[in-house]
Amino acid sequence: MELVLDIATWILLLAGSVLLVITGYGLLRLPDLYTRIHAGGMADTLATTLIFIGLALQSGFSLITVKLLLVIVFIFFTSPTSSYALAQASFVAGLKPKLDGFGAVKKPDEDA
Amino acid sequence: MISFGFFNYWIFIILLMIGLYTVMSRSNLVKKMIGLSLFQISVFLFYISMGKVTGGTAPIVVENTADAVTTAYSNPLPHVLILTAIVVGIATTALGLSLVVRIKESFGTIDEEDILEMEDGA
Amino acid sequence: MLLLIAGTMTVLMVRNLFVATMLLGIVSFTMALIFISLDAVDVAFTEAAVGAGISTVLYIGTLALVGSQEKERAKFAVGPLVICVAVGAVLYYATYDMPQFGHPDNPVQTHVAPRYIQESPTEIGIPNMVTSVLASYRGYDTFGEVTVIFTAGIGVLLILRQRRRRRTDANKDAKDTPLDTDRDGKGSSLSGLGSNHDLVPHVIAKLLIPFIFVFALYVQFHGDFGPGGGFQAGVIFAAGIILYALVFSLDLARAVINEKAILFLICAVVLLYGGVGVAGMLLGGNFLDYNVLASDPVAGQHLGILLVELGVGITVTAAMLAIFYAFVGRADLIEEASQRGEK
Amino acid sequence: MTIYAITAIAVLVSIALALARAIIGPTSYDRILSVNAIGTKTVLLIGVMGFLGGRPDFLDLALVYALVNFIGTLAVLKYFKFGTLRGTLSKPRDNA
Repeated sequence: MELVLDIATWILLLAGSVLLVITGYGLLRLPDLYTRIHAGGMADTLATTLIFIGLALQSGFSLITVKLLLVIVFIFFTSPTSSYALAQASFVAGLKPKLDGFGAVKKPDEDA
Repeated sequence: MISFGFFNYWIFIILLMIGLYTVMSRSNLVKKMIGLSLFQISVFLFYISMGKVTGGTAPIVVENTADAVTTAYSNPLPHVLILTAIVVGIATTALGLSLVVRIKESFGTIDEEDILEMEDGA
Repeated sequence: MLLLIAGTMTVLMVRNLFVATMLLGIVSFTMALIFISLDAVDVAFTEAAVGAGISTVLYIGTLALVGSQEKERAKFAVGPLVICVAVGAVLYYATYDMPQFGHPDNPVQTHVAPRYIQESPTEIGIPNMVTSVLASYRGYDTFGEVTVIFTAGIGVLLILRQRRRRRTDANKDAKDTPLDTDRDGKGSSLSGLGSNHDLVPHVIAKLLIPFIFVFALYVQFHGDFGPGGGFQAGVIFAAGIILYALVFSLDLARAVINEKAILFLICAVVLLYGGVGVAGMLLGGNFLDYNVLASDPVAGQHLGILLVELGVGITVTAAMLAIFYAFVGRADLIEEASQRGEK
Repeated sequence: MTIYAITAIAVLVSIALALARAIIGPTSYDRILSVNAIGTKTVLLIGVMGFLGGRPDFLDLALVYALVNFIGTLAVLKYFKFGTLRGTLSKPRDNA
């Protein structure tokens, strides 16, 4: 049983780590904001969930598990929300998605 | 994890220098406040690094050990000092920022040198 | 660590104050991580809540009032740089006299710390030494800190609640009865910007805010056993209300807890803290001596720490909220003043 | 044990990359995004480091970070959208 849990933790944590590094790479390399939001918002949430579930498997069943689950739920709610708000705000501010060529990027500091 | 030699102190010095330089060289008052925050952070780091004991753990008694001697704890005193210092720091920062807001309203700018010029001209 | 330096360097470099604020947030996050790795969980807790949360909000509140572009100035300040490098060099030289990092026999570790570490579990009876030192051994100190926060809160209110000179005093209580017409005057100029379907943050915030409050209470009363305590709980509580004010509106938040109540709370709770001390005196002990509060010294310490932490928590909440309200409400004041000037 | 260290290193690398994005980010929104991402990763790192140090009872911290991150992002976005922190997050209501 221990072994099974350990292996599960290993798999989950490794998957999470790989996802995280991909996230970082994506943040750096993707061409414009809206694609970067995919890296920063969605992959992050999945990676967090994976890693915390992996940790929860290790912690036995205690207050720690409950806290881990709380963190997961919290991240699960807030991270997409802030991604959404970010995308919406930048779209409203006139930052156009980069479709093919290089679109006109409006400096957001000048409005408001 | 990061516990070798004087590394922490060096980081503290570099941070402190950056903070000091920001405060002294930038004429924008908000930037000065940011520099002040950096300076504060560096001092926090210094205190906390002093309280660290290698191999120690956080100063919260581990429940299942009967006597506290067997486990090494980090020094709780700097933690207490810094804990209050952080909150006091934000309070003073808020006070400074509110003064900045007032200055902006009275002078129309938050740039120190402009304000000095205005005062000389007046 | 190196991340931290990179972050700070950029804070120095960027011209846009807004970006500097964001980077300050990053620095704060990194810093708190370092605190955790240095075993200072309580400090990291506070730094997380204060440095990364409240201070970002405050800076942004200020920038909203003063504008975010730093003036271009190409000149390179030599004098300050020389001074900084000199100070740095002296400090660097001094590090060679510093005791070895993390060694248990350092001078810091040998004065009062062993007593705190060894005696506090039996004398105070709570596992979190930081809390016991904070609230009991160094009770005077903390009392002083609370007073500082109190003073800062009052000071911010005094500075920012002042109205412009050209305003008459006819509308003295304008803050308590917000003028909806003025508000819409501003709103209409912006209505092209916002879109109407910002449902998601509303729903999520509604879902989360009760949990934030429960969590704040948990931090408050669990502070004896784990990381946490009055300062942190106060900040979290304030953060909850700030979230409410951000997502819904300041007026609604004012309806939940208005400024008069905040002022009342700040004052009342400093008095509560002092009162605990005086109660100790009346019962025959010293000022802030909790041993006499109950028949058993340990129980007395428990009671005293509980009350004091509660005092700290509410003071911090109230002061933070007062500061936040003052900053955000300032825009209204200015606007009202200018509109009055136009009339 | 090893796996925790591996994860921690991965998180650190990721934070470093996000920080790079925050520094070079052409628009301010990029910077907000990376601050948000760094916040999320900090939460992760706290969890992992708690297990790495053998005292995983500090997860309260992680919760606070998640919360603070959320509030900070919302505040910043609101500032960008309306230039001020007052009013509601959505479009200013008509006085209906």
